[in-house]
Amino acid sequence: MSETLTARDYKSDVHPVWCPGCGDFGILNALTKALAARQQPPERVALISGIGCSSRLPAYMTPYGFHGVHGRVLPMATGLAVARPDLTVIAMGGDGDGFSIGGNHFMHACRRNVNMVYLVMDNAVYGMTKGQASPTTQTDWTGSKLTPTGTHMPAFRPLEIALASGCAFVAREFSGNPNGLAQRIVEALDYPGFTFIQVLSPCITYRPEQMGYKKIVHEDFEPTSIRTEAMARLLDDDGMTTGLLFRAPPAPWQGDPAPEAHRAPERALVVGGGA
Amino acid sequence: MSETLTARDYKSDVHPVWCPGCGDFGILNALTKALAARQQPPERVALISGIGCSSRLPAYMTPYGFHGVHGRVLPMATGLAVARPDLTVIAMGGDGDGFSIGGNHFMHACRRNVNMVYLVMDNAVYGMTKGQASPTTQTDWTGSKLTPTGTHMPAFRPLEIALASGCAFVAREFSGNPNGLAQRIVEALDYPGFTFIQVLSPCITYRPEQMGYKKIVHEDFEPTSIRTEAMARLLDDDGMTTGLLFRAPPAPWQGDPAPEAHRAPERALVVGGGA
Amino acid sequence: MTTHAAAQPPPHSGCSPAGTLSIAISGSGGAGVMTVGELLLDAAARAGLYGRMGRTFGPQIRGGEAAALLRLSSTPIEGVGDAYDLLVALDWGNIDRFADEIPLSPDSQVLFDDKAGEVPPVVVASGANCRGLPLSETARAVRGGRPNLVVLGLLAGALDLPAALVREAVRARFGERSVETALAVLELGLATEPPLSRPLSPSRAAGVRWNVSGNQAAGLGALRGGIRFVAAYPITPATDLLEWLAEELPAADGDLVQAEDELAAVNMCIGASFGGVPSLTATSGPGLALMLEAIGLSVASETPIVVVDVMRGGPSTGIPTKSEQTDLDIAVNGLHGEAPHLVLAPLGVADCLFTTQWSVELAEALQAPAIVLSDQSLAQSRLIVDEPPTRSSPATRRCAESPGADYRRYAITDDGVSPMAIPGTPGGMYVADGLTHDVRGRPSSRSADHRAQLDKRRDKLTGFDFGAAWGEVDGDGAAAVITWGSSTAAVREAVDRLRAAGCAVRCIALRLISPLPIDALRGALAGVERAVVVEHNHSGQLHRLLRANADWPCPLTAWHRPGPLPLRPGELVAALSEALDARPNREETPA
Amino acid sequence: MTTHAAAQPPPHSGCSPAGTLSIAISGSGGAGVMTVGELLLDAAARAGLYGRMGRTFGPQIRGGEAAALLRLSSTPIEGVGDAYDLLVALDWGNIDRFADEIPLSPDSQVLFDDKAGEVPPVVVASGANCRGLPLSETARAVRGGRPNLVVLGLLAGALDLPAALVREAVRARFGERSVETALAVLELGLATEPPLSRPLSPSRAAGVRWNVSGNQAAGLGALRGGIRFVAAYPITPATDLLEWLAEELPAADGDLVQAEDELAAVNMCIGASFGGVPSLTATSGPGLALMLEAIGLSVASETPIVVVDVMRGGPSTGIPTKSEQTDLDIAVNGLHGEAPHLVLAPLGVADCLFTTQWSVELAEALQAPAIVLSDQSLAQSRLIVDEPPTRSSPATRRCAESPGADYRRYAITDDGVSPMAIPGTPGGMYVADGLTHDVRGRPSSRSADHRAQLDKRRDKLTGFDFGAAWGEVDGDGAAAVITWGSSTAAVREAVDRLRAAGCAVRCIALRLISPLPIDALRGALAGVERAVVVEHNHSGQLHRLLRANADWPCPLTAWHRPGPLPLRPGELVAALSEALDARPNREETPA
Ligand SMILES: Cc1ncc(C[n+]2csc(CCOP(=O)(O)OP(=O)(O)O)c2C)c(N)n1
Ligand SMILES: Cc1ncc(C[n+]2csc(CCOP(=O)(O)OP(=O)(O)O)c2C)c(N)n1
Ligand code: SF4
Ligand code: SF4
Ligand SMILES: [Mg+2]
Ligand SMILES: [Mg+2]
Repeated sequence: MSETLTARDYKSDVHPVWCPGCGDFGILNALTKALAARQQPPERVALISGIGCSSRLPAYMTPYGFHGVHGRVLPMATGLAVARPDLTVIAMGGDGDGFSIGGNHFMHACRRNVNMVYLVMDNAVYGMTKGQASPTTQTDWTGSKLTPTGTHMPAFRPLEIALASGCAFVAREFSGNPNGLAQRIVEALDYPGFTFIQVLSPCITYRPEQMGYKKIVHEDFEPTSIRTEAMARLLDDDGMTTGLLFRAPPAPWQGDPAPEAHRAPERALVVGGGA
Repeated sequence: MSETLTARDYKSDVHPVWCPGCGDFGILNALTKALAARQQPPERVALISGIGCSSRLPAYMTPYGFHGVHGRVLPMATGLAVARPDLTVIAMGGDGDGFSIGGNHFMHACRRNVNMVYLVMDNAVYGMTKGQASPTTQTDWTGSKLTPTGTHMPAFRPLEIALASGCAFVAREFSGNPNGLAQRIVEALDYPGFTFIQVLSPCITYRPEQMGYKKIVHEDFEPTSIRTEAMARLLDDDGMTTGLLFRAPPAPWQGDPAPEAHRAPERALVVGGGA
Repeated sequence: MTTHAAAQPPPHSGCSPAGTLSIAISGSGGAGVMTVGELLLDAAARAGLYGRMGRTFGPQIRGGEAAALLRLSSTPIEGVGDAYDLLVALDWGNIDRFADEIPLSPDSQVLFDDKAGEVPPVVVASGANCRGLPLSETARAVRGGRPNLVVLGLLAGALDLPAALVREAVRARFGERSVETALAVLELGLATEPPLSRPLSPSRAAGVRWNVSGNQAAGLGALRGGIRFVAAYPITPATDLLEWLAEELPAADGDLVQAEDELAAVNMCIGASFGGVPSLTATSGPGLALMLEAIGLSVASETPIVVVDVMRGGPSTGIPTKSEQTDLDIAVNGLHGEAPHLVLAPLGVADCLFTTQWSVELAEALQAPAIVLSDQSLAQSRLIVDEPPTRSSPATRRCAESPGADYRRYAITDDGVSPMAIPGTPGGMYVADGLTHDVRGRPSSRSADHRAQLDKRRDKLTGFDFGAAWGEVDGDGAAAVITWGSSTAAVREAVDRLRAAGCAVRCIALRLISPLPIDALRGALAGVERAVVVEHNHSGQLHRLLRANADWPCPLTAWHRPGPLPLRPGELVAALSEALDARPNREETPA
Repeated sequence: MTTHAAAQPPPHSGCSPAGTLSIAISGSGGAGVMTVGELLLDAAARAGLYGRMGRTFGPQIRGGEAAALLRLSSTPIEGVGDAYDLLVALDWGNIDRFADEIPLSPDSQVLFDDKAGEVPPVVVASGANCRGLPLSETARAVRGGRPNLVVLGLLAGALDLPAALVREAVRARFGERSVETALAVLELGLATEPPLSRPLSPSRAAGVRWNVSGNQAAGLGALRGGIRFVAAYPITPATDLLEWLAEELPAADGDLVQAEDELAAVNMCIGASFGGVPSLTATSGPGLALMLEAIGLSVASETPIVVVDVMRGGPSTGIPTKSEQTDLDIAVNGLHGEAPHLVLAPLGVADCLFTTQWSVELAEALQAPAIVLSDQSLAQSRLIVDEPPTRSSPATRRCAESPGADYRRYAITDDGVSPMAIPGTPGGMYVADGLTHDVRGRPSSRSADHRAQLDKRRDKLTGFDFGAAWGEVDGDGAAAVITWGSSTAAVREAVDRLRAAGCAVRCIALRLISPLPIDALRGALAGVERAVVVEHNHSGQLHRLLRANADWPCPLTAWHRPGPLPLRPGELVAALSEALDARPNREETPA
């Protein structure tokens, strides 16, 4: 494909299972725009996801994709990105997928700093299983039959955890602003290493009150490259601030280097005989 | 047992498998002292652990204990503490157990705030499996054949993660100071909710350089109840500071309250007939 | 009203055996097909009928096409029928998608809203008799009225249900704000001449009836069995069992914790049970896979837990919303090392109560994990049943009441069950361990300790007297069908038909899968010359399990078919006639 | 030197068959027993002998009692012997703990440091001939000298190994700083009159010999098979396989990532393999349990991976340092849903190379996960073997080279294998999925799609031509032994003895466990009237698997015994004589 690629070239003809009005449509749009902006040939892109409404996204685009198991999107993307550093690897999934069952991989992927973009499509609910509380759900949300009097726990703070885990590129965006999100994804694609974008993405079915997000998000993060500053900035954050929060000088993952000299492993086993 | 209990009453006659000089002996001593200080009858105490050298501890004491599977000490202790709030539940294990395979449970146990003490016996190595890097291992440690040129990752920051996850009682101690540790454990036992103590505990076999810890630990944490202050304090910490870092006003886990009125669940199923 | 001439001869008596009627109601999201289905089931129950209702949905998370799948009957029924006597289409939506699931025949009637457009080819091709009705036009007469309640009125008329009971059902369901509108539309439907007449005569049985799903029944069984701690991670189709327990546990002074994942859930249960509190978690295949390591710990440490696996189409993420009996292998053989444990399967929707309750009792009595193999077709179908009897056999764990200095937690006893000291009990302190241990629980790698504990854990299960509840056997003759779990309904209906046709067929439904009740099953097979093992999966998992573990008095052939479509009695009549004929020693599966 | 008179008659020719000798060297941590064991094995190999060495430790993490367990031979050997001809005790430490593992008989000789104190009762009771030697006293003559090298010299003398070769072995091992001391002490040992004489005549075979452990051999097989990505989470006894690969992969331009847990490790492998890079992880039972969900994804998405399970005593944490063939059930049947895949087991230490390499090739060719069932006894024993032949059959994955607009990733092909497009390939873009899917990989819950993909994934395995490598068969006659994996060594030795005693016994060792090579095994059993299935576990897992899946030409009886003690040829001779005698149709296990 030598002509210019447009956002449409990244959209497949599979009809999304999403509810009309779901915030995830905005993320789908932003992602196609970002790839078009980068003119990434679809065959050089791999979209890796877990399980959840949000994780259905890869099927709606034309690049390679893997819809894996619940919570393991980051290990899968890590294996791919380490083995195939020539590809553009974009990992994505829900807040349940990424912060509940997948929370451990999130911390360790931040530390490992393997080159990929990770988008968490955060609706503060388990959409796919019909509306249970997720880690980012507010303590007093009583909308789930599984936790009818609330979660009894403070909400999970993804950006703080990312920073504390050593993540080098930390941002928050809103699916209702697909152009802003697309721009951020482009920056993330350009950054060598693990980049994390929490995307606020309303679930209109199980959290209809999130339709009010568009009135309360505010684009106030000032990017810094000093971890302590970024952390301090978060300590009184309302969770609705968007923008790039933190961007460290790149230091992406490098595995063990190939040795200068190396003898065939068989030789080390030889003992007696023959010689 | 109406007489006064001494530390010795908490020690079993099982001979530890630990290497002579292992830091975990200091933790064993501190724990027996703390329980004696609290005069906790051994039968009302449950020691829950994962798998690793450190996790062998329950067998060396007289209370009830459960030596579970690798990485799942906190869920097990959570189930017990929720179901049996009358017991004193003490969870423990290694840095691999708690921060690598068990890292997700660590974050969510901090959030859940179920009443228990959690001691991570941190030697920055996998002792039991003969010396691989753990999450708290320094980036440039080349002592493991599995990562012969270093871990290629920044070390995990347990106290920051605990704070970011909403842990209400966060401390660091040194196994070489069993009295100080015992005192901190007593405070943790007295605190209603989830309490976390990272205990620096040298592995003399695989990290002999840790014998130098005693020269570099310094008791400099000033307890605060303001999360942002505690977090700020950590941002330039050297990892060797000990003491109580953070203690929030208690707000321990409470599950769903019993309803005022409730009819037998069978009644909701009845339809037609009979009546 | 218009009538589409079908390519096939006109309908006569319908597709169902006398006394039952299968009705599908389909439409797009928001059309209210589930509401009318549930109301019809409720009204029918009030009128003294039995019945069941399942649901099916397209892939949309919400708002896609959907259908309520009902079967009503004069006598108790459990499973689905062969084809639908009646399909009511509120619109044509993506009806194609349901073609497999709503089989129609030239004997079927199809009613549709005459504003819905052309009858789709797939429906025309079935040969069913199709008739357009002015459903939405009728509803429009009431402000805010919706056609689904017109349908309810029409169907009530067709079934000859007392109008007062239908009104009762509507009143019980709608809130104050909407009930008047609903009733007004209902009246319009009731007043319309029914497009067909298929009255079912009500049962004269006097007892209380329940409208219950398998997940509710399992929840109730768990509660009655003594479960007081539940750890939950949502997964289709187990979530509503967990949600039901979340609502009911607090009143019973129990706790439910939503866990961060299945690894946490199962380990929380072990912790609570170690504390003496009977504990349960529920999941489906992918979650069960994650729980196996800890279930092995439950075996080795002899800490009872109950895990309900509500099976769905597999492997991997599979088909989350459809049923398949596909996890028997993993449930029985999925633990590493040699870890004997309990596996049970409910034989029907209501039996989810008995089987779950019994599983709790067995787990507690035997200090072992029990896996309950429910499935989507049991869990999420609603059934009208006579109220099941209550049983007063509370879970009993053999506890060490006043253990002394020589207390040995894992003592070798005659029946393999060792008294368990519950934390809080003075003198009983021990450390439970997944490491191979001696009788005191101390780590040991001595061959004699290892062997003794392996033997003990096996023998306590195989030596236990499970009594008569291991399975249900009926009929006699030289031919037998062996089945398990949700397949039982279709098998029983097929066997009834075979019997009606003069074939003597024995029917054996296994509730206890592990330890396999070898002697009991051998007894049940006495005199049988050929038997076929029927199950709803691709590889014949029970068939392999039976072959693996014992020699049987007769050859066992296998018949099985995977999901997502339910097993239907008609296909089983055909399959069984073939499999049970006189050819000896067939061993290939005809599926 | 003192001689303890044994209660039994004095030793004569030792316990081992002619041409082999079993030697145990025991002592406390730091005594250097492993060093002397390894040096002896090395020197023996240089001298043209074959042999093996295992290790055993007490429970201490470090510094507890330990023993090196050697067997040396004039001809190739694989397994352990029945009893030890010779035990050398550097001190008595906790020798009791090893009583089971180091069987002694009145034919055995025990040499011990005469400073070590009284011979412990357990040794006296064996009836072995015990002799104290001035080991530490001798060593003291050299500054910094240690008795273990005295022992090496004595043993070299007893075996009549050329002193030059022993010196070579010592030189190859010690660093500059300590080699002179070591050699000086060695000379003292060499100069001492050997306390016994048991020369073994060296083999005259000319080829190159290897000193290799099963974990090293498996690592080499993985590399040769084409593995270029490894994800690792440490677990005994798999860790050193991972460590070996960590050292060797970079030179082959491969990557190893230490994962945070096993869930991450296996999913990393799937990701890398999706990218076209053959991938492997290694673990033991508890880790395998955690990997099952993702292995199911590997099946459903048809993304090949290799998982080496180095089995240890089970269930749960079990006995991490001891061997048992205890994970066959979970490896074959542990996935949820119906998820056909490959399971293979190496038949010996060196065969870990062939079997792992072949497993990589099969996984790649069949686009399915392969589980390799190694175990501690293979993985951590060192064996002297003739260099295995290299094989030039690199892993080949059927890739879509220039996929077009109609590319169907999961096309139904004749052999069930569909060309896979590797990311980077224009036109081949698809989404791999664990949801039930159609031929393009798009989610589907249609019955026809589900069935087609279930059939395809089964048939690609069962229809594949595995050739002759499915197992190894030798001998003939009407009696057969069937075995698998590490049990093969002891079975073969027992069968040899039975043959020497005049019994014709066929020996069948299965390398391919799943899909079960039914036809090949039936062929191998042609003419057999009775067969016994021998394995190193508690419940007869292969026996059940064989019964479950096919009818066989003859009845299969079962003989099995759990770990931690290794199977020994002598006990098998007894068991097989009994099991293979003429009584027909025995079905209970005598174990
Ligand atoms: C191992 C496992 N556990 C549970 C599930 C059920 N499940 C599917 S999606 C999901 C959570 C969805 O929430 P989230 O990740 O926030 O995605 P969303 O649907 O909100 O986009 C769960 C629990 C599963 N598929 N696999
Ligand atoms: C599921 C599982 N994976 C891996 C192991 C192997 N294993 C045992 S202990 C351990 C780590 C020990 O490190 P740590 O938790 O730091 O404890 P330490 O020994 O250092 O006290 C590992 C990986 C296991 N037992 N189970
Ligand atoms: S349920 Fe919520 S998250 Fe899922 S598709 Fe619908 S709106 Fe989106
Ligand atoms: S290996 Fe390290 S952590 Fe383990 S017992 Fe020895 S010193 Fe302690
Ligand atoms: Mg979500
Ligand atoms: Mg450690």
